[in-house]
Amino acid sequence: MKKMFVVAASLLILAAFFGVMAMTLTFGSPKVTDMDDYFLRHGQEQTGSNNECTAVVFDFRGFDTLGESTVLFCAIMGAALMFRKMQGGEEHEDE
Amino acid sequence: MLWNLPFITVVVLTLIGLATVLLKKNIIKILLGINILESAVNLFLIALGYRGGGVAPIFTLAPSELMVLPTPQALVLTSIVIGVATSALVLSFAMVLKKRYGTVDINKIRRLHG
Amino acid sequence: MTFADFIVTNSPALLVAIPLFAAFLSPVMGKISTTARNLWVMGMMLVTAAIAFILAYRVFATGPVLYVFGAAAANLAIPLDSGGIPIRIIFTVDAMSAFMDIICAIVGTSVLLYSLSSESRNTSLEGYYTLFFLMITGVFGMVSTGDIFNFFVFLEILSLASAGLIAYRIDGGIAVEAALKYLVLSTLGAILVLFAIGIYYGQYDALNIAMIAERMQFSMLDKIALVLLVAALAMKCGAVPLHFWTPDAYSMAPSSVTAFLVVASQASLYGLFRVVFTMYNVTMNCFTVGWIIIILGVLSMVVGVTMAIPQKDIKRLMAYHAVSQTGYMLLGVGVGLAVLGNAALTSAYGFMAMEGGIFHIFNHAMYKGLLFLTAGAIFYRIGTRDLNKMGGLGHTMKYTMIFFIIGALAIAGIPPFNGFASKLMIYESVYLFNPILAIIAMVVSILTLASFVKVFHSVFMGPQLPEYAEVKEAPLPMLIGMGILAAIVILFGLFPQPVVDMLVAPAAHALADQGGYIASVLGGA
Amino acid sequence: MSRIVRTAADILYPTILIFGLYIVAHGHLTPGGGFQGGAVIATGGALVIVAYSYKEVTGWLKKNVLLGREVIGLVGFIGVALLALAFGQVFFFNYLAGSGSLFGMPVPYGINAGELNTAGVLPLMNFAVGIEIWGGLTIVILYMLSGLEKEGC
Repeated sequence: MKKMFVVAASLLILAAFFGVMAMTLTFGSPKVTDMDDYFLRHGQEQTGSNNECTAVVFDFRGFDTLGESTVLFCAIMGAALMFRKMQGGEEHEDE
Repeated sequence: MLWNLPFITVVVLTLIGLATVLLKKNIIKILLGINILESAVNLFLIALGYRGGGVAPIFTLAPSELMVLPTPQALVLTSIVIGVATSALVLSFAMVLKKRYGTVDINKIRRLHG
Repeated sequence: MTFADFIVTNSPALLVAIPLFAAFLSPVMGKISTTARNLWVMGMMLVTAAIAFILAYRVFATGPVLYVFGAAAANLAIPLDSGGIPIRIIFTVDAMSAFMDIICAIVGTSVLLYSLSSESRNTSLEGYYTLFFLMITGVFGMVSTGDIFNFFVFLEILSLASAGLIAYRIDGGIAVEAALKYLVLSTLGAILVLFAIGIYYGQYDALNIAMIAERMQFSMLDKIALVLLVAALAMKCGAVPLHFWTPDAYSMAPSSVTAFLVVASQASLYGLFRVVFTMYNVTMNCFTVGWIIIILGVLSMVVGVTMAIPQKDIKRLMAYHAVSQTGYMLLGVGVGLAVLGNAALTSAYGFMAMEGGIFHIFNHAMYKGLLFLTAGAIFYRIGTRDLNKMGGLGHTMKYTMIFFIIGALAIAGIPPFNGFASKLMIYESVYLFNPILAIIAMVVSILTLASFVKVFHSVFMGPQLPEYAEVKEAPLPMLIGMGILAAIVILFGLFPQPVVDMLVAPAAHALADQGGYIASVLGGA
Repeated sequence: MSRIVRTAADILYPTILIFGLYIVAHGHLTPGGGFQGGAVIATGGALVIVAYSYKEVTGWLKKNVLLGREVIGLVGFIGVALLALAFGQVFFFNYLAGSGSLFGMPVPYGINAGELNTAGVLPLMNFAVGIEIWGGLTIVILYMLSGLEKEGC
């Protein structure tokens, strides 16, 4: 059970890490909010969208959203490759 | 400290997820561990953006002008879709492995040794 | 505005948009005809490479290039009414990013040309090309972006596309197993990166790298974030404690993909350097972090080369050498980081070490790509990767043999090939820092040479084996693909000094100059 | 599945479709958007696949059509963003907001009742993403089922 021990030790270290994280941050009152206040104040006039989340998702951070759709596309093309019909002459090396 | 409960939940979820990933041998269970970890990080992000008493950042008939931060919600949306994509690919791999080896236990399918 | 102006202004956006567009339409082109698909992917790759070179030229001529997605003007990083904070996603292409863009463009073009014939026997090639273009997008995005969440998104694109391609030849499940290992580890790494992003966001309410660097206080949380990022990115670039995915993934992927996976690992290496140099720089204890990176590098060098020597599988052997060579880059740049706070030592040997490490990134991408492509050509003709089953191929595959010699001599650091140029810089500067490290590096180099002599002997030398009497030379597109890389290996080996002056030194200075990076985004300073 | 389940799926599928399209179309006014709406529609597809068998479903959920939907969605998304370059603007610039044309009505600031014809390119991108997710999530299920089908387990 050496592996169990290693895993337990690393989990304890991580618990300490994240424990510090949980204690340092305060829930409900973020310290700095200047970027988000900008979105709330100017998002409506700049994008014309009432839903500020959509304004952030598709306008201010629209490029991320393109990347995110692309990630899904990657997964779908990967799944398509996995379930394709293989034919005889394909490269393989099963020894 | 009760007011930090969301962050403490994040810690607990992270540890559960990591323990699942590291200790379980079944690919599906490993994937579940990854999904728990993803939930933890999503909860972390969304909890960072909460402002006490705030409403969702949508102006359509909003009950108040005090709103929570919109950026974490966008980040979590992205992160959720990425999580779905990862799960789909891992499950496809698991299905192919099940078809070729007849098992999804990583100890039994280990033919690579690195 | 003329067309040329248009291209130059929008080059950072087009750099990502064009491969994405090519990837989205590749399945449609595959439905039309094979020729249309091949023309489409090759044409789009050439356009992408041209744009990467235009952008790199612009960066090296005029300094960092900004591109603000969705703003009123492309270089309006800070909106006038925002009170001095960047709010949108910004591409910040400085000399280091442009340097990586050039690597990706060169390797991408030659690998795509190579795969036109090397993969032609397989099915679902439109899926292959789609994922290949998505990998290129991922690398370009990772090295060009100036926004840490955007970096995470491109990291995920790169991971998923690579995993799909590693499993491409299903191969009775072994390739899928390697891909699963890679994907699970990448996802864990990505989750760690996302935790770090959350920590930065929670403290500074910023996602832009320059803004985080400006507000960096190096609190306890920042230390945790640094540990998470270094662990995740060191795993993704294949440094030693977490290198075990590298040989599996590199050996089971198709060879053309493996050659590009080298660049993909280096994009993670770039991310690691960007984090320690641009986001933290001298606010943290550079000496300690530098030594951590040096130790990772030395471990990678030694473990990689010792694991490589007994391997029987040619691509596994090369994959362990890739781990070992990654160690050189970490060593060079780590030495640069360890002396960063000290101006005298930095100008004495710190910059030289960094230039050596960064130059080695370029050289490694070229010669390791070349070696994997030759391994792929051998596999294409004889259908095995087992060194014991090969022999006497020098009689029939003469060009492949020449390319293999070039790559092998370059990786062992023999003049006049490019590996020598960068390794010499690393030896000289590291010797001034700590002689023992330089000696270890030289010993590893000698072991690398020994290992490749053995491979060369068992693959190409000896009498012609009867079962390989019918073997022909690799097809022309594969030879051209290898030839491009071999020409660059020789060219950069013969004339290293102009390359170092023109490309490498600006990249190293851009990486070390945190103030310049912040000023290019936030202005002033 | 039994006749009851099939009839229920037949009735629910158009309802889910319309509800998903509503979520997509109102993405810039109410909670929701392209991803959420597309996922809702894909749930409808999954319901039909569960209620009927794979062989019956492939008759009217064709993989090529779904892949085409996926590609159309993605190309539409990047195309809307690239169109800004054609207008001499920056990639992803919101060139329709407040322009007075399609989706370009000026918005009253602050809390308001909402107007569908606002937000510029955001609804267009919502629709593109909605179509993409609709095709994408359904086709993943179909691919996995086809993997099971070949094996016969």
